[in-house]
Amino acid sequence: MQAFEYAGPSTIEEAVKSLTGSKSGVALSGGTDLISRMKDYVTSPDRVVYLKGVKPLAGITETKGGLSIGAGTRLVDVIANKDIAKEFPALQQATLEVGTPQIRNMATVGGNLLQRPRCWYYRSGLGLLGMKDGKSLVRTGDNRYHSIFMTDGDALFTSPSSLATPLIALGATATLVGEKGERTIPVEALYQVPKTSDDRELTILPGEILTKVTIPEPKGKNASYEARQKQAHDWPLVLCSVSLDMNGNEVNNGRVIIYGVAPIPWRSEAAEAAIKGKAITMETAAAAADAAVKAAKPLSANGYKVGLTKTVVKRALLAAAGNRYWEEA
Amino acid sequence: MAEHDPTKPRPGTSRRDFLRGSGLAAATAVLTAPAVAALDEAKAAAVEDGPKVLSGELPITLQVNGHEMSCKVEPRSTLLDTLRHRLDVTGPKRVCDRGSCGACTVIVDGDTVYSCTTLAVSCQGHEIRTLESFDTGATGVPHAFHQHDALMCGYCTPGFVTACKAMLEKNPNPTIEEAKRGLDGNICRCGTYVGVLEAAMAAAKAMKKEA
Amino acid sequence: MPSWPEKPRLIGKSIPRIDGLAKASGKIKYPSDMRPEGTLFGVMLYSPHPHAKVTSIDTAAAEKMPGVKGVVVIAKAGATLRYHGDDIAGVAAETEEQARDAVRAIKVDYEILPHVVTEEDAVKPDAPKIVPSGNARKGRAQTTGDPEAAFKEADAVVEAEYSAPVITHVCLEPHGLTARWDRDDAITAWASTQAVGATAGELAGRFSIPVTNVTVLTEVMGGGFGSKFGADVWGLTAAELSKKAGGRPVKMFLDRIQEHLAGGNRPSAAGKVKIAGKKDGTVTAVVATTSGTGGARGGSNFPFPYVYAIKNVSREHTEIFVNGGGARAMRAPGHPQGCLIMEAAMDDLADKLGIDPLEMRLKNLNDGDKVVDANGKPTISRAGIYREQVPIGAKLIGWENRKPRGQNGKGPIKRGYGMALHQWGGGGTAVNKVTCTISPDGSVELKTATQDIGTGARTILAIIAAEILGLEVKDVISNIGNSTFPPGQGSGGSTTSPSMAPPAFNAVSKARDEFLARVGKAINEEPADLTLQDGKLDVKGKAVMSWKDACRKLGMMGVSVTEGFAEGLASGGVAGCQFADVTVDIETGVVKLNKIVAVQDSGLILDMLTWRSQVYGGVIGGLNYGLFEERVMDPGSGLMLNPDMELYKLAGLSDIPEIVVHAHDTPEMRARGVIGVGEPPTISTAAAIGNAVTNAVGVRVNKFPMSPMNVLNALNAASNKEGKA
Amino acid sequence: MADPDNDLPPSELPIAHEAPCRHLRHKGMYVYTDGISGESHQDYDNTIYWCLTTMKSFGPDDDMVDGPGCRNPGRTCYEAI
Repeated sequence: MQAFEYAGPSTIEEAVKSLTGSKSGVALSGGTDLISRMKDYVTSPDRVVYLKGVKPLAGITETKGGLSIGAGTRLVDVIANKDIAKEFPALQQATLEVGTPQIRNMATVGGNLLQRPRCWYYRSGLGLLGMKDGKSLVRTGDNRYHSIFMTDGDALFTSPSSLATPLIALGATATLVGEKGERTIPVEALYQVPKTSDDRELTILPGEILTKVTIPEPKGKNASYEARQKQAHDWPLVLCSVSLDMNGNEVNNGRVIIYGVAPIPWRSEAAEAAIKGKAITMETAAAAADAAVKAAKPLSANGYKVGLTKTVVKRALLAAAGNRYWEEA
Repeated sequence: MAEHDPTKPRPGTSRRDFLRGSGLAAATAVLTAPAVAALDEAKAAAVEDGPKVLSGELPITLQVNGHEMSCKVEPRSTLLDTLRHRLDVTGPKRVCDRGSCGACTVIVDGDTVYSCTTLAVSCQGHEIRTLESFDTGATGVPHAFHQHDALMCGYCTPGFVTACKAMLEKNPNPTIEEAKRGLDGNICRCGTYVGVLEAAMAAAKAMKKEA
Repeated sequence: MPSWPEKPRLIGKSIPRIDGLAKASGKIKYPSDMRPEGTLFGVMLYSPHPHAKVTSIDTAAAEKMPGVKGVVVIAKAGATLRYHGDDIAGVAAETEEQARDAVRAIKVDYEILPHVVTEEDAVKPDAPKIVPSGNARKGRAQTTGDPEAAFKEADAVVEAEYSAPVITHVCLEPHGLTARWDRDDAITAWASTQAVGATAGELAGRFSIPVTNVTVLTEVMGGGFGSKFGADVWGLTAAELSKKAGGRPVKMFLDRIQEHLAGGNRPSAAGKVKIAGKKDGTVTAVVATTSGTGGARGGSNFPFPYVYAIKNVSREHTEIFVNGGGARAMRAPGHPQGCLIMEAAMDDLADKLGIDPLEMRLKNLNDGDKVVDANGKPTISRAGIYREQVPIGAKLIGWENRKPRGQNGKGPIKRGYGMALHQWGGGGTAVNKVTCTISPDGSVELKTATQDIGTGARTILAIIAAEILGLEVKDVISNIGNSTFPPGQGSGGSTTSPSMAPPAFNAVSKARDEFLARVGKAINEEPADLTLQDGKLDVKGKAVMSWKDACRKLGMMGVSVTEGFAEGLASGGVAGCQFADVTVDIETGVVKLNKIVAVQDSGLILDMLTWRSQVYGGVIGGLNYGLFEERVMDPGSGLMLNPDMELYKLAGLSDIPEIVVHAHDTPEMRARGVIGVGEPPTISTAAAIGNAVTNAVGVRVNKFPMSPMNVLNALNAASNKEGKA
Repeated sequence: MADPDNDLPPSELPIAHEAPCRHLRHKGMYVYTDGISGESHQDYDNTIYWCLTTMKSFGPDDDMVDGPGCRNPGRTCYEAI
């Protein structure tokens, strides 16, 4: 880890000022991602602005039928929140499986949304795209954990936030505060696909901090389902969150967001179209799952993810409909 | 939270001269300006209308196991390294050093954290507890680990004991499933998990008897 | 000839380890916790390239960095670096942060050489050479009988390929030591090592000082698993840096990344196997071409065929060299690999023959295989031990619930059972010594230069002394982990207990005899009438005084006896079997372990509690090998992609199933004396899991670990094949 | 303990009975104490060797350290016991 300056602001204004006053300053909250990246010299800021002393950033409040979750709210507090458990099981289920008890005690909602990709090429110091001599190391290398969608480009890593998946499904917005004031964008707009090695996958601007996410009033049903290799402390291989606006037994509008398959949280419009106007049954869920992976173009070593994604999408849909067939055996 | 990296050029090629952990600057052997500045004596420059910006070797005071402990650290020093290298609190161990294995677990304000991904400077004013402060008597967690042979080489053990203690403080009646999940943030290589789970359940029982 | 007590009071009982509370309270100091007065922090610079020549190295800037007290170059200009993680230089500074900064200020110019990091790439004709003689060292084919003829007469023949990747030791305490020059010809080192003697010898050898002037201290240490023998490059570098810094202690422990890269690994293994059998279950022939890599080092060979008696065999092994960190001995070197390939082939053949793989295993045991008794005579049939163990394991796992492969129901959740057999040698060696001292104040101390790597070596010595002297375990001080003590065994090969228990027994027995002779004289009683029990001295069976009072009769001089090995107290050679019950979700490829059963013999068990812990630990090591572990190398960059404890996957508590350990603790086994148990129980777990997964899903999953990727790939390959057929 | 040389390529057999170089090390020397035989089990050898002068699996001559190679007096770095 390179040496850096340290600032510990107590207000959002101070935090923004501390960040903008530096050349390459970064905000630090739970530290579960950033500190490791700094130790690996993947990120070497000249200043670290510690946000946990900024009290207004933490907390969960009701807003017009929905919920506002401060970016500084710890994951453990998201899990314990009764409103989230009741109204937004998709969010609670995804949060429950993040990291470990220690990580959930430390990590925050904002930090989870803005963590950098876990791609092992990036973490090895080979750059966000893992390029060497103009060629992608990922494409010919070990890409078992990489994308199966958008693979025509060079960004082959997968978007790492478990919380973005349900939040986007639930139609949440993110509020950012910078030198020039505040802006609110859909959570999905926090992410972009980098085209070159100089691009980033996050849209947050220099000097900005994420202050909160707001989830609108729930409609219908929502759920998350994930598959991972280990039960203890592991990253999902694939995670799917669905939010179904129901008209009686039928889906009026549904949102299907998939983690682990693309450099951004992947919205499957094909799966959404497949369930529109239909009841969620084994058959319709399977059809939607088929539709979800129709456009998949896996890499050399992650073809297994196509079938896995199908299963995860199917199970997320069925979980929302109250059918957990895989637990019955 | 808002974690951004606003320098140009962006990370990517510009940073890839640093291969992970190799500690090697392939292209240049020169430290960045702030790194050099940080090696000077402690500095605290005031940002206009903002908080103080700290750099260099800073005197800090930590509340560890009920004692005030003081030493000098750089802002980049982790809580773990500060405890182990400067304060001789060596119960917490450094194993993965990346917040994955749990050997460095300490309790800050009642919650377990990985001290290897926590900066010491941010812990001032908070209550830090390590396993050296735990009751070693018959109703304590260390005793249960000892009796159930929940340790072999013992290097993961401090982390497990600490995670177990904090779990039982919050949930004195864990089910087996809850105890497993509660201790999922720690890794043992010798394979003592069976004893660990037995010890956790036994410690819960012993604590109840005492109460 | 000496023998263990027939009705022991302590031996074989469950006794908590004597240093357990000190470990569980964080109070005991590990070598990596030591920070003697004036300690400097050492950091290693290691190769960022998989293959390169150092063309120049300039440490001038590093030496001028704040706090730096010394720089040592290991890879001078012209040196070849053979793997990501190969040692280049070491730095010592006042703080660790300063040392890390200084390491980055060392300017190295490299001539990058072409690299090869996978077994597949290494054997391509145009592959860059890692070893002057070539990347593939083909062994001589070893053939017995006539396999080809046997294949022709067989009722079933199976041909298949099986493989397991390189895994690393992941000792939780990193490799390293703190070295201090006490004067110009004496060193003290606090080392995390499995062999204090070896470490002292290497330090002495490097600096040409008498080995008796080197004190290596390892009171406790955080795991080794075979990878911590000797001082290592970084240990010698620490000592050299200490010398440069005027003798100030230098603390040098690897970071987790270099630990993965350079601290050792278990070689990969792959085998193309053709196996044949008769309807009655007799395995008639096996032909195998196997290979593996130990990185830029040999050591990938493994025993094959394994366990079974097969008449017609041909086997040929090829060592493959790649630009990867070198292998080191890892818990039962070679056996887990040989076991998982052999046992997979056995199951596949049984499936094809349509018979129970358990019955087939029993049918093909090697009746000529004899293990030694306590007198060193090969009188005990290992096949006989298996025949006793297998039915026990089958009952404990519920083998009767096992259905033939592919008959596990229509839903996506499939249950399966698998089993495997293993064996190990081990045994004691005769060169070690233990000193037993009984002091007039009543204290009892055992002293020897062995070390406790977590197996409970310290505790079993105390149990032996307490047993013989009629004391409690807590009354005995087990003073080990010091290279200047009487020579003790390196902790490896499951040899520590059988090597150290006999000299402890002899030393304590002789000390007791001398003690009773002197006390008898002091109280005018015949020594033959004196016995020790319950902390008291008895005369003709009647307690006359406490242990402490008896010790006072020694006057000013205690009793001190140093003794060595004797036949009759230890032996080697064990069998063992394991069973796995798993559930596999064939839609996700996720494997859930329901239960593992381990049946293990190991002669006379000294402490049932720590013995069981070792078996649990072996099983858990094996389940990591079976389900999670893999060193992932990137062919393009030549780097290890997962040198961490996150993407290098190891089980957590929620991944641990019910584990049933059955000690095969029969009178016949007890009569064999002490045998170590460190390695045997880790050998067959992965093999049993692989067979259980295969039984569940209906097709052979032939690549370890049993990850969702490998399970789904195997299922897809099978359904593609079916589709084509 | 069987002779690990049984597993060597035939071309290397003739030198197999020379005494090993005094810098040759392997774990077995610290565990079994029976000299050079290492972790051999019956007819195979998977011994992990290192050289005391380099502490690595390659000797001062940049060639591999192993049982047969380090019993070859013709090797430039070979030193008799």
